[in-house]
Amino acid sequence: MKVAGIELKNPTILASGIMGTTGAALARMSRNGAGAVVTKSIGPVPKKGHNNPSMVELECGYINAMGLPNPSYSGFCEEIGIAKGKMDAPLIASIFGGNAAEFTEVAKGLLSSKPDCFELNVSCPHAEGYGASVGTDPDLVHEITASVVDAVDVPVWVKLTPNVTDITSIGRAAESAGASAIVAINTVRGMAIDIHSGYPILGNRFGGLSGPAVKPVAVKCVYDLYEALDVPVIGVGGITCPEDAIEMILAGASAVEIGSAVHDDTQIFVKISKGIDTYLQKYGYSYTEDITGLSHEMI
Amino acid sequence: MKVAGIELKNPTILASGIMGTTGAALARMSRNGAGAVVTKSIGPVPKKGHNNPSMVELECGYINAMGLPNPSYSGFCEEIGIAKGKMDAPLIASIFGGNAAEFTEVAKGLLSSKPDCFELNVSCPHAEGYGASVGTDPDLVHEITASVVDAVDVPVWVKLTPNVTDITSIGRAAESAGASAIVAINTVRGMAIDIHSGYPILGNRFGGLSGPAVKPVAVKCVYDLYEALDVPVIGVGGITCPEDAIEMILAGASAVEIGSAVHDDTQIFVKISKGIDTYLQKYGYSYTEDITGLSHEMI
Amino acid sequence: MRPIHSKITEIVEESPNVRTFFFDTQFDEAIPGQFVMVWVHGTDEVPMTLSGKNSITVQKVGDATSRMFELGIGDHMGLRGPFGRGFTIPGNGENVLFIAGGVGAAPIAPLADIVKARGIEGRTILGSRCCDELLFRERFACGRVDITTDDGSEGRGGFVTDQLAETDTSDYDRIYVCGPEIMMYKVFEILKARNAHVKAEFSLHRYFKCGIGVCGACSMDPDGLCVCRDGPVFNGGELEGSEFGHYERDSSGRKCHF
Amino acid sequence: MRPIHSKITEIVEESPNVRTFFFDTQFDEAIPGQFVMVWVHGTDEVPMTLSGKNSITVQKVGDATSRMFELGIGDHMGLRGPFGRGFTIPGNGENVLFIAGGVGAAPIAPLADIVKARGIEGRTILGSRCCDELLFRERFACGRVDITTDDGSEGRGGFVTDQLAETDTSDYDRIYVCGPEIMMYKVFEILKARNAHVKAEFSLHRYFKCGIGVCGACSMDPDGLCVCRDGPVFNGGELEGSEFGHYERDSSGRKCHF
Ligand SMILES: Cc1cc2nc3c(=O)[nH]c(=O)nc-3n(C[C@H](O)[C@H](O)[C@H](O)COP(=O)(O)OP(=O)(O)OC[C@H]3O[C@@H](n4cnc5c(N)ncnc54)[C@H](O)[C@@H]3O)c2cc1C
Ligand SMILES: Cc1cc2nc3c(=O)[nH]c(=O)nc-3n(C[C@H](O)[C@H](O)[C@H](O)COP(=O)(O)OP(=O)(O)OC[C@H]3O[C@@H](n4cnc5c(N)ncnc54)[C@H](O)[C@@H]3O)c2cc1C
Ligand SMILES: Cc1cc2nc3c(=O)[nH]c(=O)nc-3n(C[C@H](O)[C@H](O)[C@H](O)COP(=O)(O)O)c2cc1C
Ligand SMILES: Cc1cc2nc3c(=O)[nH]c(=O)nc-3n(C[C@H](O)[C@H](O)[C@H](O)COP(=O)(O)O)c2cc1C
Ligand code: FES
Ligand code: FES
Repeated sequence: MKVAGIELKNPTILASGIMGTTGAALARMSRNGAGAVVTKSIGPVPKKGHNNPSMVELECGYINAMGLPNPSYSGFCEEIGIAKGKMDAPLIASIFGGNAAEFTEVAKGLLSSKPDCFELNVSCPHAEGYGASVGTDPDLVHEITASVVDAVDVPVWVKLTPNVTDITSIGRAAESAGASAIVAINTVRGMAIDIHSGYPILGNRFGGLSGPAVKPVAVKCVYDLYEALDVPVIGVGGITCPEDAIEMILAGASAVEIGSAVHDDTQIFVKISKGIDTYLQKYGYSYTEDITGLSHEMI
Repeated sequence: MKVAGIELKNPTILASGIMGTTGAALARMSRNGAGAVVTKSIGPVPKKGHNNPSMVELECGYINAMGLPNPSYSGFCEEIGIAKGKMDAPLIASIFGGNAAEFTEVAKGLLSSKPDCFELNVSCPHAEGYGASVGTDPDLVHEITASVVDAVDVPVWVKLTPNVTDITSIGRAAESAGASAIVAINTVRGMAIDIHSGYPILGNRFGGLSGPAVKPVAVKCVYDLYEALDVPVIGVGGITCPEDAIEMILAGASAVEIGSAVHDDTQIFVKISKGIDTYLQKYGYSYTEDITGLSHEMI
Repeated sequence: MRPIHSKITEIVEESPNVRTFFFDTQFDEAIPGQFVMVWVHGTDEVPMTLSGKNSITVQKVGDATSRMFELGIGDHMGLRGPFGRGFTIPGNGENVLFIAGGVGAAPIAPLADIVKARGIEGRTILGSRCCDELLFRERFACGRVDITTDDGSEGRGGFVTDQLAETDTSDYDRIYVCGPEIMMYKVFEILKARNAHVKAEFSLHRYFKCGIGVCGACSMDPDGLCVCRDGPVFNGGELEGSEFGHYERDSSGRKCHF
Repeated sequence: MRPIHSKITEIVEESPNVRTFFFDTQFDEAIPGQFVMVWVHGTDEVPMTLSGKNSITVQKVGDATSRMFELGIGDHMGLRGPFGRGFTIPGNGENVLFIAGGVGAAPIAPLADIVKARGIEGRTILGSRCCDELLFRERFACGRVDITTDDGSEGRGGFVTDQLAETDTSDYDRIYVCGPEIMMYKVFEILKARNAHVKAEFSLHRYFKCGIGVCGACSMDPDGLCVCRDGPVFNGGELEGSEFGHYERDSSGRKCHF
């Protein structure tokens, strides 16, 4: 299926930051059925990330603040090469920077490794000066997107944060700057405190919520973006089973990304893409695109 | 305990919109141990609310879009009188309007029934023209708060929505306008779709998420507001057990409100306030205020 | 729980304005008197008693119920439940009396089924406006059935209360009542005068929003009990001195007197 | 799971740089080789093998471990786990060989405890830099123990591999190995030459962030297996042709060659 400029093997995509640190791990997720894979977000310089605890399972989801650890684009080209050599699913390079120039530097720096698409992370809620620090400003998002679109010859997706008053204004900024798709959502700003020691649990004190708790938030963002935009929307947030993926697709997603659910089942991609097929068959549809956004018509 | 201008019987408060439609129901929650009770949000004219489904239990919380049903302030004075006659816990009147004039009209209209405090709902995420429609604009929040503070002689609390880029800027606006406390959070914007019929589940199509899923979001908002403000913060969102309440207090809450958890246990207030006492004793503290915001010191 | 997408498998026209819908979703654990929230897609969600493990019996009165009447076999509704507190199931040696008016027979009929299956004797006073609208008379086959119709088109002309006034209730261990609130309240008054209301259970109606005991839309004065959660079935003793028979609230929370 | 607030109940100084911390939290279901993430409040969270149901044995090497060494009885750490795949527990008739270097004895010792409790014969090659640092020698009381020290201060001077080179491994059904990666890799090579690596299990170390198999920080080339989830214990066969012995990654994901 062709979505937003790239040929997915199925509508389930590995989300950024999950098993995306090495080429080998990305290829493994492709073997496990991912229709495409997104790398860990890569930046201009090597970053160790925040101190641990950096990810903890909570009562109904996960909270994390990895702090965008990455070996920089120069260190990561090799991994993309390895991944591409081992799989035929498309590889989407997630990148971040503090401004348009950094984003473009990283994108250009990775071009030689031939990623099939770029995903701009303007949405990580817990990396000072990066991610959501830039992604809450429509003008900055426009500038960054336009700059990367200009510099590369593959589709550019832009991944948004839900931690804004109006996600559609950010989506429109990215669309008008030439984004081929909008990805929603990154994690929801959150925090957990250990009541016995009194310490916030994450090394970074706060972080981003993912997993089941955020699915209704993601569904609403995807629903609104589908209504506001012409480009495809990729749904992500809390998908753990075929039903969740279908809910996101009915809300308006052309494909879905899956992150935290890899914890419970590394074979999640096969299960979900099969489950979507079963649903399509049961209700007499042929393609995922037949049901994308269908809930908007039910009134 | 005295918090933000009123004498609570304990730190657990019934949240607005839960069992708050009648004086009898409010008095029942007081009998069940609530240290204070907040009424359903009351507006200038009677409102039927949205069509059903208006509240549904999801996988890790609830989603609701009641649409602020209420009999208007003139219809509700009697209920406040009944509640006050049947209980000695303080009664906090939650009010809403489309602008400062409406808020003030409602507050004045209720004054004769002698509420102990007002809570301004500038945060309901699913009532066109009300709630979060006004509560995302710091200037409007300032104007509304100042106007109500000016019109009444009891403390005014302002309840905020988490669905903004920066909740502290809204909190500061309310504080500088004379709010005695900030209440955080109202529900998190969300949506659920029935995959079999394709229909969004709520009559209003989307609504607000409450219950366990939103606790990490609420903890983070309370943590940030505690740091940004001088007035007390009242924590609300996803509290279902003493541990949750303590987490919120360590984040910075002077007291907590409890909403959805009434579903599982109408005696929740006694349980939680007893649990807080046990914790205080165990760790050698005397008062809730001794642990309010303690997590900020753990570094 | 999310609404369960349920397919209509059968529709029985009980009377011109009352239909029973059977579904492919079965609530095996449901107790008579419990209800489901019935979601009519695109219209509304309304409470309906389970008239059987997989059926509801609906009187057409407004938007949602009219839309239901447009649905056919194979169509779907969303069902959440069973919710609320149902009737106390009678013990084996107990004598029971059923008093049902109109579509109020819906929650009582499954009780009569149980009583009959157990071979207990159960007497029924079944009323309606006219003979066309006598609901489930064949299901009350567990004992004597006294029929009343307002227009006298069948059985005794008049109300169930007329029949009740002449019935010796001291024989019965349990009395189960459902019908319009005015009728139930009259039954309550008769029983109260005999001090028999404490052995009676009444299935109440109020405007439901959440249906799960959170929003408070259905709370009753003066104790703040929720009809959706603490009821819909209440013992007559619990109703003494309450709003029952006097007023209810509309969807905005305003009192509406009967 | 959130970290379990765990009180230190006892501290045993195993050597100048190694201490065992006992907690009031007991992981009864833990399998030898499984680990916990140990949260040192305000500092860091690091993986540590369970050296017993309620203990970890820590070598002081940096920030978090130094902070731990400042803690006393009654102080707390946060423990999450047990995580990962532990060792295969030997069957009753099986002959086992333990090969442990330095603090690598921590995951092996609980296995030796089991073997001893069952009365199976288990032979041990236990190495360290010097006699002060021989860890848990008394727990390897299930059979013959060959000691090696780099400086010859006790037992055979040299490495565990020297001892292994002279040991007939064909007698053993299972071989369990833990120690510095260089040592483990040399053991692996010796066993591989004898085609015995497939009956050996190695407990690996990599930089852990999440510890629960999500972030990918600990994934190994070329199969992308996670040490925290698919390991830390791997069969020798699984390690053939892998990065094991060649390189690991630092916290930014960069390769660091051994
Ligand atoms: C516990 C309970 C069990 C019930 N069981 C049955 C049953 O078995 N069979 C049956 O025919 N009816 C039953 N009812 C009544 C049924 O819910 C209403 O007839 C139905 O809601 C009308 O919906 P409508 O959209 O067609 O009417 P509308 O046009 O919306 O309104 C007509 C009237 O219906 C009532 N109503 C509407 N919405 C609701 C609501 N959300 N909650 C409660 N009442 C409402 C109000 O009195 C209203 O004035 C029951 C009600 C309750 C509370
Ligand atoms: C599965 C597993 C089990 C282990 N069991 C034990 C044990 O039983 N006893 C013991 O003493 N040590 C054990 N270790 C090693 C232990 O985790 C490190 O010694 C510890 O993390 C050092 O932390 P530090 O802050 O003191 O050192 P730092 O100053 O942070 O760094 C020193 C070195 O410690 C290692 N390290 C630091 N942080 C981590 C991390 N998050 N994950 C992995 N390695 C890290 C790195 O190699 C680093 O170069 C185990 C490691 C793993 C992966
Ligand atoms: C451990 C972890 C690391 C993440 N790292 C990144 C990242 O580097 N870049 C990014 O865009 N999103 C990152 N995310 C966000 C996910 O890609 C995804 O948007 C989010 O987790 C919601 O999806 P889920 O509920 O399926 O996990 C990370 C999430 C987790 C849990
Ligand atoms: C059914 C329902 C109705 C609500 N109505 C109101 C309301 O009228 N005014 C208001 O300020 N908040 C309202 N809320 C929000 C709650 O007061 C509370 O902020 C939110 O539910 C989070 O707390 P909880 O997780 O404890 O429920 C409502 C919540 C629910 C579930
Ligand atoms: S309908 Fe909400 S409490 Fe009964
Ligand atoms: S440490 Fe995160 S996957 Fe292993």
